[in-house]
Amino acid sequence: MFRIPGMGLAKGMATTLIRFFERKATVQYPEVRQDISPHHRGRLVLLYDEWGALKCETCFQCAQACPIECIDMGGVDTKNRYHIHWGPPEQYAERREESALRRSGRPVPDRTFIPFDPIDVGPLDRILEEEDYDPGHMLAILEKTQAAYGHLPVAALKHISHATGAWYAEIYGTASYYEHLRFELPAGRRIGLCRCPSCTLLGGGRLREALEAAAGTSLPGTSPEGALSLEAIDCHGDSPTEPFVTLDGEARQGVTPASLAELATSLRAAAARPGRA
Amino acid sequence: MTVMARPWRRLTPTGRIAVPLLVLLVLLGLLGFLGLVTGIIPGLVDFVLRLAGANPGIVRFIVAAVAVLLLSIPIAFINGYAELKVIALMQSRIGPNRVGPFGTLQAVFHGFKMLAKEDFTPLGADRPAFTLAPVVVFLTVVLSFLVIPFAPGLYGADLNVGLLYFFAVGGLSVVGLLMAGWSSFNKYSLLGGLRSAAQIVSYEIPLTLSVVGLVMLAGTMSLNGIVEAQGGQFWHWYVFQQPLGFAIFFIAVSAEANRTPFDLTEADSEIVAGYMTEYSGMRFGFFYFAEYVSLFIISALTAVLFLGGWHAPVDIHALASFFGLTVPALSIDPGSLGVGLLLLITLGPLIGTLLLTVPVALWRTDWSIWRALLVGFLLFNVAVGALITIYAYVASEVVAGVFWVMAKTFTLVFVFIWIRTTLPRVRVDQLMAFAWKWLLPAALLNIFVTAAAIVVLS
Amino acid sequence: MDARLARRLDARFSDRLLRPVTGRHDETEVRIAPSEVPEVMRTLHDDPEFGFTVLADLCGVDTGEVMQVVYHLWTEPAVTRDWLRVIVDGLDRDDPRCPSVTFLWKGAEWQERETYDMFGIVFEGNRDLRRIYMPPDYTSFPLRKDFYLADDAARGAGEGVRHMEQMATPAAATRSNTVRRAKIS
Amino acid sequence: MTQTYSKDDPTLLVDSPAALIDSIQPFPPRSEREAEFYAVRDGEMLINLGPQHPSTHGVLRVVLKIEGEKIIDLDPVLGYLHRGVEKLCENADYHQAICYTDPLEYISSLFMELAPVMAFEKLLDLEAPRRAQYIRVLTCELNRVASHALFMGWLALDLGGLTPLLYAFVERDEIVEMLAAQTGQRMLFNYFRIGGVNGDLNHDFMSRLGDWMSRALKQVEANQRLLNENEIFLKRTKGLGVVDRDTALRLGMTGPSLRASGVPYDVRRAHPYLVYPELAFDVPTREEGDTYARYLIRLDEIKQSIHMIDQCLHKMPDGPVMAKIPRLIRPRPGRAFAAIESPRGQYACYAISDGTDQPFRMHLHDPSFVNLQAMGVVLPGNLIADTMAIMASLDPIMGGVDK
Repeated sequence: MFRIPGMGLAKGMATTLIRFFERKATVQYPEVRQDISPHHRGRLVLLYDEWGALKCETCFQCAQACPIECIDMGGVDTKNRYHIHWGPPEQYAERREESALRRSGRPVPDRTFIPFDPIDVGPLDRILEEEDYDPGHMLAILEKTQAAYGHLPVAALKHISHATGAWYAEIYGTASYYEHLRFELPAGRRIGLCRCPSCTLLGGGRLREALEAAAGTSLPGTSPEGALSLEAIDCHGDSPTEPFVTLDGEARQGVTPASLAELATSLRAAAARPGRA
Repeated sequence: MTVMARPWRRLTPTGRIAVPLLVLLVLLGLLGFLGLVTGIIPGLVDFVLRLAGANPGIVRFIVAAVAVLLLSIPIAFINGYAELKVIALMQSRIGPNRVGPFGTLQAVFHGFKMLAKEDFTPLGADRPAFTLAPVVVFLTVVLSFLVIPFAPGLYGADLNVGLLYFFAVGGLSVVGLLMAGWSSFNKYSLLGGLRSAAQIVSYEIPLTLSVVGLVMLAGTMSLNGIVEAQGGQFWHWYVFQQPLGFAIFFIAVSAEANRTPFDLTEADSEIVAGYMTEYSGMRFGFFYFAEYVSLFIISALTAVLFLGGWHAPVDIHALASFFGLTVPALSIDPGSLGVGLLLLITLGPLIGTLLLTVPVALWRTDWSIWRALLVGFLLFNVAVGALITIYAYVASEVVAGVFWVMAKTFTLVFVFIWIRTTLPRVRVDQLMAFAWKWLLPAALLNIFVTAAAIVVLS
Repeated sequence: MDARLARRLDARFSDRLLRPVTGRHDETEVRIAPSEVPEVMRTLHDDPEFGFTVLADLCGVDTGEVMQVVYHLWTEPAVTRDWLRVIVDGLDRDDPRCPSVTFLWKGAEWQERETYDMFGIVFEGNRDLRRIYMPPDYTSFPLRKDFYLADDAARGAGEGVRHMEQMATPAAATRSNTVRRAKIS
Repeated sequence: MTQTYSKDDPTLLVDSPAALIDSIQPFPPRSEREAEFYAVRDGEMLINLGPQHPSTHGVLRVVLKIEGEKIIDLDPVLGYLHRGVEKLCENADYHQAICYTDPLEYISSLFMELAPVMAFEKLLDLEAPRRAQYIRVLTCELNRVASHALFMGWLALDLGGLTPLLYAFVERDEIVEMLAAQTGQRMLFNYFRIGGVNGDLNHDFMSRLGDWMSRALKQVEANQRLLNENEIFLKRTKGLGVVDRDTALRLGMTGPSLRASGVPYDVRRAHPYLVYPELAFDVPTREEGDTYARYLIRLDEIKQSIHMIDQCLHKMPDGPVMAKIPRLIRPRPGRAFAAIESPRGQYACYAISDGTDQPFRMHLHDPSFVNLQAMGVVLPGNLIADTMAIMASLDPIMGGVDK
């Protein structure tokens, strides 16, 4: 059909002009709300039955069925004895395959779950009891566990996670953040050097450089051949006059950078030539 | 010096600006005090006054330049807000309504936001061209303000080649766009720059030719003269005598200012943001600013050339004389009131506010009396304001002129924004073909017809 | 399974089929060896008796022992209501090779690229056989059954330093010994 | 990499310009096509229609070889949105697999659920109750209308028109709000189950549907009035990116793009599934095969869909909406292929089960993945501005292309 050239443009312009005066489709959001239907499943909401009881018995079906593992559930049994917890793998510090197996709901042989050697939980329970199972005192718990076991075994971290309810990944994060906490038992002789500000001002920095040069590794680490391991310890302020240095746990006084370096080299040499003091 | 040099290197950029300024301020203060005491400054002042009195031209130029720069800022903000709001309303959206009453300060805060944003220069860009490009674009747009007559006496400079000056300055903006496109070391902006050069150059010719017919009618190139030539009733305006010229001019000038459907240069769906891609912070602000001011300029120019500048659509005096009546020259001499003036000033506001509070209270019974009073007072102020503007409109020709120029310009701004909402973008080769194959012959035809008409009629 | 189509397929390709024509619901299945792909596909495409002009789908399958390439075809002017599934069986896992069908359908080019990217099946005759989804320097083929995505952290800088990031393939816990599965033919 | 102090902020160390600007050496060409593409003669320039570009409908990167503004050759680079859905489905059980396929073509995600659900039902030799099939067709056609309305908005936006997109969103929002009332979600519905649907039609949905049906085409009419006869829109789309009949077939294109080239192939008519045989609808086809034809085809399809929704409402039988299925789905070993007509073409799911509760292999064939190849054939010779129009008319959804 014959169309005047400008007709299409004019019709378009007419539409927009009409719309200029018509009612608008958008609403003033905070004051006026869109009428979202009650069936909207946008928010995960725990439902209550007519007696006000929670319609959820922590059967974990939803957490298990969720493909992207975004549902994290925790519940205490009726007699408030144990804390049941189900969540994404990072809370269990698991690998992807292990979590897939755990979540698949199939019977899985136990040895797939414990890739670490068990420990005696007695001392750990006493520490947790002292700290009142409070995740807020995590650093204190970890330091006492290291004092009791020499290092932070994985089983201990998992037990702390179960007892205090903090995420395993967070506990692992806290532990790996502090230099004086270590995951594996230190090998050979141990030289500890405190790095708090007062010790550093008293000359701890020079001591540390000399020690690291002699030991061939950074402070919290073990020398290449494993004879000597350096620890970052904390003097808790009880050596006000000079930097706090320990050898295998006992404090040493009057230590100078030269003497410390000489001590480190001698220990490494001693280890290299067994039998001679 | 080493004592001074070392801290200077550690100063942050803002520090490097603030510290010298502080030092300068202190020195000026001292100098000012000394000058006043020894009487040198008063001597200087009256020397300058005598100089200014001697040659008014320079004073006029300085005032015009300052006025133009100051005037362009609010206009850009008004146009910015108009574009945001009108496009929104046409797209059945509510548009900005949070910043300032009804969202009017939205564009203003856009400007301030630009100031706050980091002004980043891409690594490969050659710095001088990259920095100067927005300045060139902005200046060319603001310069064309000087020529536009806002009222019978109110214009920057009445050049007898006003129209030619406008097109020359318009052509300069291509230099700015090319500099921006070429110097920002980005393939998209390179394309944007080249497209803008091609587009503006090829639309310059139909633009100039479309106005030749008008110049023939008006006999002069100075915009002032053209507006005077369009005196009388609205059918004397050139839009009715030059319809084809008006159409070509409208299309060509919208292409000149890169308005849709010809906004190829910063076509955001094709070449990201054209020549503006690499710009950020206040430099991008300048481009943004220039775009809105050029929107105002092209509408003002169209209003001046084709819609009879400051002339009112209906000339009351001519109409009255047609019917044999005379419009009384309204002249009120406040002094004649004497004591009444005193009463008017003191009691007027009181009575006015009370008079206006009653209807408000009746209309909104749930409001407290204080609120009604406040609204009444506001209404009273609006009423007084309206009275004053009407009186000014009637009394002085300049106010009436400015009112009509602004009214026509902002209707045209609305039309340009309306076009931008509706029409899609034209492709580059179609753009060129349209200019050379359609607009140019039409412009020539228009000139020929006008010339023939002049010869026949005179 | 469209009996008429099955009879015609049997008549035409009886010698080339590795297995009699089977089918289920609205799919008819045919199995051929990789070497016969060009002729079988050309006859299916050009011969007016079949006229399978639409290549609905092309994908790779790793059945654990052997690799397969599966084509789903359909006739545009509706000759049969069924989908025809042509399975190219018997590609060995180390160097799976299969002739390309881009000479018939240019649209198969990207699907073959995807199959190569996911399974490592090389399609001879495809001019543009390179990875389509994975980054160019990716070495392994993700959808193969022997693909094991070690924990990224394990390959990180601290690999082996801390016990939790040691590269430990859960030998004890692979799916094979925990789930009874049927062998895929 | 030498470092100098940045001029803008003297306290900042910045890599020196020289190191950053020399172009990164491309990988050695991995195929002859790539070698031929990356050999740039003089006068030509490689430009990235980059992954971050305003009009690539998601994350698609196309390396264009241009001469001035004309495109000579192009090499699409995919994989920016690749989430490995097929690998994930192999580690998830049958219920979870449906959740993974939802975000493939996120504009019409009900279709993305339909194909896997039908494939699994074939594996289980299961038939959904008739009312569930009717509800499936009803909700799918609603989703198609919403998707096509949005398509027209995107096409106009890529050509520079700002307003049609807003009108398209008004129409789409109404439909999506209605589907939210029924399925519970606005975009990734997760409403279809193996053996039926999640819930029966509720009153809220029916009232909104009735209200919408009364003015079904109003917004789309506005779009049409704005664009159909618009001279600039016509000049920018008519005769652009023509795909003739047999190239379309050779490319394996399906859906509205194929029907715009004159091939009346529609999976709903060629391979009737669900209750489509009982609904009367015709398959609109056009011969020109250019961008404008692809635009008009989708308008006609919206009208057909509305007609079908009307019929579904009248013929809706009573009965259950969910078949009786075992709690743990363990189909016996076998293979199943289910193809449906999604708004962009033929979307198919090929599932192989090995008797366990996790699919052994699940291949998803996405229409946009195949339709996008038409770009390689059609684009060379056009201008950069046309790439937007042609890509918009093919309407690819990068979620489906990159799977």
